[in-house]
Amino acid sequence: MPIDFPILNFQAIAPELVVVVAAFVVMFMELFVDDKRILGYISLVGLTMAAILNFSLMASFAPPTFQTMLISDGYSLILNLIFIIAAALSILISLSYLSDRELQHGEYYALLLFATVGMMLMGAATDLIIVFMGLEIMSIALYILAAFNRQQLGSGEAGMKYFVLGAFASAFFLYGVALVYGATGSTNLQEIGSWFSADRGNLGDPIALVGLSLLLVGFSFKIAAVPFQWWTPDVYHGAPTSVTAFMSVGAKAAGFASLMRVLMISFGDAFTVDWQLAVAVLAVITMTGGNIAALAQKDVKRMLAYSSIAHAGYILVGVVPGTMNGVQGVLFYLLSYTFMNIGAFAVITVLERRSQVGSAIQDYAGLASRSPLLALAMLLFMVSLTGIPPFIGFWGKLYVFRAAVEANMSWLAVAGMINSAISAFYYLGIVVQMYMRPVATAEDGDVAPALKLSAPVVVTLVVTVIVTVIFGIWPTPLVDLTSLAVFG
Amino acid sequence: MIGQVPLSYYLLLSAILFAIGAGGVLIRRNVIIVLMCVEMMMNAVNLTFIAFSRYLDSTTGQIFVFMIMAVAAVEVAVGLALLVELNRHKDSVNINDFNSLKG
Amino acid sequence: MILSLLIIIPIAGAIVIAFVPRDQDNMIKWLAVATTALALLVSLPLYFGFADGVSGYQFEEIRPWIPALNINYHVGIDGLSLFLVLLTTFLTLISVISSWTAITDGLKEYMACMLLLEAAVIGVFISLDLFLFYLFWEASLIPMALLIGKWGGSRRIYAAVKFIIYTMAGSTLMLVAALVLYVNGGTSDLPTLVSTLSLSQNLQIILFFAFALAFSVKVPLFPLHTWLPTAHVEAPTAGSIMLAGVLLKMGTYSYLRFAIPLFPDAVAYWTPLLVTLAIIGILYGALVALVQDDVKKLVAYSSVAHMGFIVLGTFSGGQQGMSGAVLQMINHGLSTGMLFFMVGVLYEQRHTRLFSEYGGIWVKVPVFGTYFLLAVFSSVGLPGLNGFVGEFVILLGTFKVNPIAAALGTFGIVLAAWYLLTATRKVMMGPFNEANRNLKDMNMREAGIAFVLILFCFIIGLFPNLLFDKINPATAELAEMISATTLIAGQ
Amino acid sequence: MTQLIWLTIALPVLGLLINGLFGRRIGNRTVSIIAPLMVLLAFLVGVGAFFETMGRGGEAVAVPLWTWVTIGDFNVPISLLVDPLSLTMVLVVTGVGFLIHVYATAYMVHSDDHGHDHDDRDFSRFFTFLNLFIASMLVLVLGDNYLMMYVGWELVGVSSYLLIGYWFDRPSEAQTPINLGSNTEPVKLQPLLSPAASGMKAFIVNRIGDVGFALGVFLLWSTFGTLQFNEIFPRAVEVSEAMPSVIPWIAALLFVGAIGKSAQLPLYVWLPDAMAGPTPVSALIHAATMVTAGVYMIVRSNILYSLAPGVSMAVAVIGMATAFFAATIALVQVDLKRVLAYSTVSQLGYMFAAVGVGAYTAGMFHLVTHAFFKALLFLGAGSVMHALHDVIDIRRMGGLKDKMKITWITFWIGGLALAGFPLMSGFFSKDEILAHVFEASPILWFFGILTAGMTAFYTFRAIFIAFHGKPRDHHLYEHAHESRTPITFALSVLAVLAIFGGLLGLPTFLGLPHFLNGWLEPVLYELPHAAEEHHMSFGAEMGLLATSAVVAVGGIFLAYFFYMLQPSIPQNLARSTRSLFALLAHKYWIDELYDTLFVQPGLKLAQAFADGLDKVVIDDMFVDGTARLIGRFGGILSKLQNGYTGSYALATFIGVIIMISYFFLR
Repeated sequence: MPIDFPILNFQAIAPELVVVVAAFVVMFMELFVDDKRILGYISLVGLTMAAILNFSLMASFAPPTFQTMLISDGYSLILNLIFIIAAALSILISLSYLSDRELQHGEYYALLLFATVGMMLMGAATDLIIVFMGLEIMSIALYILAAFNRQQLGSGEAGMKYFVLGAFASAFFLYGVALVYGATGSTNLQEIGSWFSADRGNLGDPIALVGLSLLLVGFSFKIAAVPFQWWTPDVYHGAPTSVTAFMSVGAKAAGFASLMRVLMISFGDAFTVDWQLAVAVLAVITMTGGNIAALAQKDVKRMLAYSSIAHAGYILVGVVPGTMNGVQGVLFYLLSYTFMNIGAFAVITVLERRSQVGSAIQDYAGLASRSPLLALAMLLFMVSLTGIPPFIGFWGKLYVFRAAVEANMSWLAVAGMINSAISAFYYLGIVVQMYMRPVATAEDGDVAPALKLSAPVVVTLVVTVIVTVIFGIWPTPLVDLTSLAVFG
Repeated sequence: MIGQVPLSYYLLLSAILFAIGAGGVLIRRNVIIVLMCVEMMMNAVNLTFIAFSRYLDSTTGQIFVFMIMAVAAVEVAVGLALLVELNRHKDSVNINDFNSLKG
Repeated sequence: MILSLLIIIPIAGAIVIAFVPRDQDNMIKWLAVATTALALLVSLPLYFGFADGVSGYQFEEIRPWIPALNINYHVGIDGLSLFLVLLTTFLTLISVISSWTAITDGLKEYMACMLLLEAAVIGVFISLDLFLFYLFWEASLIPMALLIGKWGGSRRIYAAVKFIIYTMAGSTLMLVAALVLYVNGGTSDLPTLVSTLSLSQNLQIILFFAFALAFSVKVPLFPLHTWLPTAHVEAPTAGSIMLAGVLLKMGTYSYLRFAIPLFPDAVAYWTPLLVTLAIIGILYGALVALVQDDVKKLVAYSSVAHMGFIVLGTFSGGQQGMSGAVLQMINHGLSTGMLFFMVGVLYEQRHTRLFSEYGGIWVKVPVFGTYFLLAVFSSVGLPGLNGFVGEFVILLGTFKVNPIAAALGTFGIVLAAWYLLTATRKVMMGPFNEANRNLKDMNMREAGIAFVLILFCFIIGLFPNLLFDKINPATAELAEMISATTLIAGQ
Repeated sequence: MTQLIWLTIALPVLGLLINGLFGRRIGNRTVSIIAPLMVLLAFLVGVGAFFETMGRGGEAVAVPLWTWVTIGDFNVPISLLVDPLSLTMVLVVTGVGFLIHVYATAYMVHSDDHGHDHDDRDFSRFFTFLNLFIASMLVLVLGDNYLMMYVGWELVGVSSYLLIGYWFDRPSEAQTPINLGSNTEPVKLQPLLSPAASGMKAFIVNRIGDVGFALGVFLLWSTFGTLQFNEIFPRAVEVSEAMPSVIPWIAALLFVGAIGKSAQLPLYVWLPDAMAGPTPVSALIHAATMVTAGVYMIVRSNILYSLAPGVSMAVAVIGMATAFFAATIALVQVDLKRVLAYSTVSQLGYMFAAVGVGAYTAGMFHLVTHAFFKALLFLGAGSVMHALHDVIDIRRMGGLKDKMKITWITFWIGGLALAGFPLMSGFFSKDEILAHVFEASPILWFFGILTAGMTAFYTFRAIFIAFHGKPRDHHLYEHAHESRTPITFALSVLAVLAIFGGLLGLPTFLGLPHFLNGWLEPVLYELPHAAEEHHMSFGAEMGLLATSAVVAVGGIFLAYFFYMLQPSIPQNLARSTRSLFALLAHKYWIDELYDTLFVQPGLKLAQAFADGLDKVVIDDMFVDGTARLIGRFGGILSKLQNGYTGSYALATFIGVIIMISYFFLR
């Protein structure tokens, strides 16, 4: 038997490969570099290269596939972009955040890059095996990152909770994969899809249905949808803020990436109705639960954790219709959320006290007079997260709600809007602190720590603010980008 | 095909194993045992995969099992490392002793 | 291009002010004045270049905005919006000047907020695209909330948060309704939607509600009004002027611009409710105003009553009512703006707005007294001043369709006289309250502002056709739309 | 001059602008020249127009100025109408107005005990307002459409408000109880409202009437599609035939406005309190001109009222009832100005009775003569007040005739005219009214003649108490002095008018010329199929005339008897009918009644709305309540997040079960 030696289409996974290489370089260089921040910059270089490759792939016509396992179509490329941006911005925040807390270790950047690779794989996966692999690569790296601050119990606790619950959920996810595999005989998304469309009656298959439900559980866990969100507040709260920023954006985006591929390709078209209601209900309870619980928070970081749950709910609205416009909306939302949320966390890193887990809301009192520009940036992020125009967050909402309205599910949009109004309460709570209250001086003379803005954080803030504002006023480029991703 | 155990038996067994694992995660408080229970759930999944693989005459399932085993190993490694780390802060392996984050 | 400039100029001014060093108070003030004055100047050609007797939009501008979604930057004005734009540029200048000495802390942010607010409000009045409109509509919230929350009174935070949450909650449905229109019509362009879209009556009724809810909160219509007194009482003077002067008009204007032309078939369905609420607002606002012990709160409730007239006119179903409503928007902006300004003059010196702290001060401050009285007269609808024309025409138009509503509304005028003259009596008349012995009369700046405001009140009162000539074509078209549909429904 | 009639309005406006803007700078002397001068010039313009119109034979001329409001088919110009009716009013307003302006230049300057003059504070403000009133009143009478009439209607209301409240910082004053002798409890009197409160009351009560007027105007427009007099009146008959119920409605609604403005039952309550204003104001606004606007309105709309006989009858009945009712109150008032105020209400009632029975000319006639003699009386009262340092209580006067001759004589003349003493102006006009009323309804006439008697009595009661007899307050008496020339000048001129005003309408049945009949004829519309006029016989006319004369003289004599000859009688009478007396002294408790029925419940309702509905129900329960409720949910959710990984796993597991069940069971 002649051994065939086909040339695998490595081009399709070039960005992923570059990031992997970068991760290895970081690990290797760690041995020789004293100032670990250099590793961060190396990571940035790697991510930049990946981004460039990513863009060059976007320009190609036929989407290259990596066998039947991965595809680098517009969809995955734009998600790659999201992951790369999220990783890059998080690294920028991390540089000073870690130094301040004496956590500057090379593994950090390597793990972050590996997590990024995992996310990228999830976005590009066309086979459940790759989905699972990506998921685990991402998750395991994140478990460790969450627990990265060894000086704090909270960080370790976050890592542990994330790990235990994550593994638990992974098991369900796997079981779901197994059942779907058993029912359809394949783990390839396309094949699963064609198996279903071959005979409509197949969908009644309880094994497949239960499999689907467990897949949903797995993704819901990753995107932090109620009632699988329990880990979220604690983990986001306890993890180092730079990691939280990355997780809240990247892991969520990765979860959505796979979720949508699975739902649209394997269970798409006529079968949409079978999961539509479930996802719709998930969407509503997720946004409502997240928002309402956020109202009660006294800690900004934790509040943003709940807020990220709520945002998962909004994004799910875009998933529900199962249409291309919905996908486009989700992509746009994820992209916009990346900037505004990481921006917000960047502000948190500046105000966070070293000895403390999280960031008390009182510390924000009078920020407008202490640091007008920082306060302004936070104001913009909060307003944008609320969904008030003319900021980028508004367009994300508009986009996903449009998809719901198109699918004759206006009630979803209504629920989303009502939730936006509720969310205004706590987002503005921060604005109120910053702009309307004087600098707090507690009775014990505990004065707010001096503000230290390092250059990378400033860069992060500038980038995120500019994107939030400019693309809020003129969202056209992003709209074009996302429609390119979906419609080619 | 006489002599072949029907698929449903495997599925039932793996379901029971999975349920036992899940129940363990829910009931037990010792982090190590919880970890073991998660492993058990994964192995139940493995069993399902292999059974399906056999009956569908497809190798994909078996490949998947290898992946799962690798991941499970990694998870155990990470999990134990985390536990050790936590033990530095608090002399306990009871999962409910770690509840400083809440609300 | 003029219309876009009106949005750009204030924003540019705000940005420039942001770069001025914090301690350069005078420079900031003058920059703000220069910006608002420039905006006013630029807006003047709108009036003089506006073609009378022509329906349709003028000074239109269409630019691609988000081509992929077929959303365009489409602005333009007609008789409905022309004067509101002018009112905005005018009142912002007044507000900026009126804050000359009142604001010392955070002047930079204050002026920037003021300018951004101006831009947003003008945007609302000129937008001819649903999403563009919504963008400005919501964008106006933040600067206003900051104005209240940072430079307001003791319960300013409560007031600011209430203001913003209430308004947002009100407009939740509006965006969804806009999306429904957009999805059904394939475009968000208002004129296109109005001319091409034909929705079932049931859908129109639902969508009308969604829009009207947002507008009614803004107006505010009873019983959605409770944010207003709180906001007014806490807001700084200029904030109140802007809030009452132009922000409330966003609601009433939008009825005319969006709700009625988009859903003409639904108007007849909702009119009874809206008219009833307007009447309740007129009477209830007046009664509640009557027993307030805080001058500003009184004026705030008077706004509820006055805005009721505007809603009444809007839904009177005839052209007289609608034209009157448009005029009354301007009138209310001028007269209530002036009242708030007058109250602010007192507050700046005495730091209290309680009636019990004043009394008989006309002796001490004759100039102030005269202007205060004129403002009150303008507000109670005294002939010769602006308020009369608006109210009279509204009630006249209403009477033709709904005599009972007109009668009740007319009775509201009695109550208006009651509470405003009570206020006048408590503040200016009666034995002199010694607490005011150091009270100074208005200075040149303040008297100048008051003079200009009252001058416009007189001009409108005596020559309302200067406005009506431009307003009428637009309202005629609207009236035709409604009557056309009622005709069909009647057959 | 006819085309320049707008000057009559523009001149006072110019005056008010000059005095209002620069009054403090140009000094009081200049102010006191400008203000009367403007009115005088306006009067001269009016006189010019009068002669021109006479020359034209009373033909109406419209003087359009500019288009005011145009909206669709609603079109109202600012346009003035020069016709006999409006000119009559213009002449009265500017003529009497000028005299009162002159009077006020002296009246508003106070002399202290040392003979130093003290200008009243804000001297210029007073004249600004007074000029404003003249201009407003002229808008009312000159407008050629109902909207302008309504504009004037409101503007005179506001001028009145401003002038009543001119001394805005004066407090409310207690009144000395009326002593009914040693062993009877004195009748306590309500305190007088402060000027500020009085002004407000006047304005608000007027506005209540204005609601009716406004609705009438709306109905007019809805019916006729126009508000122009010259377009409505010619079509009135035709419209009345097409829609019989509309015209009565219009007439009734407009009359509600008249009730408010002209102080008729039940809205007369503001007028007595309006006496808190300076006396020239009372004379000009609350006696001579503004309060007669309702009469003018009805005469102007005569065709509408002629087409609504039921409403007209109601007008007559309300008028006569008011006349009678107010006269009874006037019988016991102790405040000189209030006596005159109730008498004004009463006389206005006569006018309405007249126009109600279709005697439009008679109504106008009485309007004119009343303007003369009532202005005279008020100015006389003002002169007395001035002399007595603002004391107005007749119980503290007495014997003033020696101190102030001119005032005394002119007051007598005014009193005689008011009482309807034969050959005085009031005699002719009142008699003409009573004759017409008798024709329509003898019952009404009976009340009319009764009122005439009371009028004569209370007028002379005041005169005898104030000017005759012995001084009651010696300190006041000592310092009393005759007023200065501007005051006496105005009094004298008005006295002449009060005597000879009757010449405008001498009894026709005696073959004497009735100027007004001919003069006003062009503005009065004849009904096409009116029943032919049946004139009363000469004897009946003569009888009525004689009755009037007798009653007037009798009333005067009774007053003389009571207060000059037997001063104990009135007190004994009051004591024996104490409850009736108290009822009258308290003005039938009407103010209290309105307060209990309308004002207090209104305020209570408002308070309940403000504190209960608004604060508690709407704001706290619904608005903030919703926020609190959501916040409470947040707390609950937040508690569920208890930090135990085991709980989280369990909750996740439950989620899984639900998820599976949903997919399995669907």
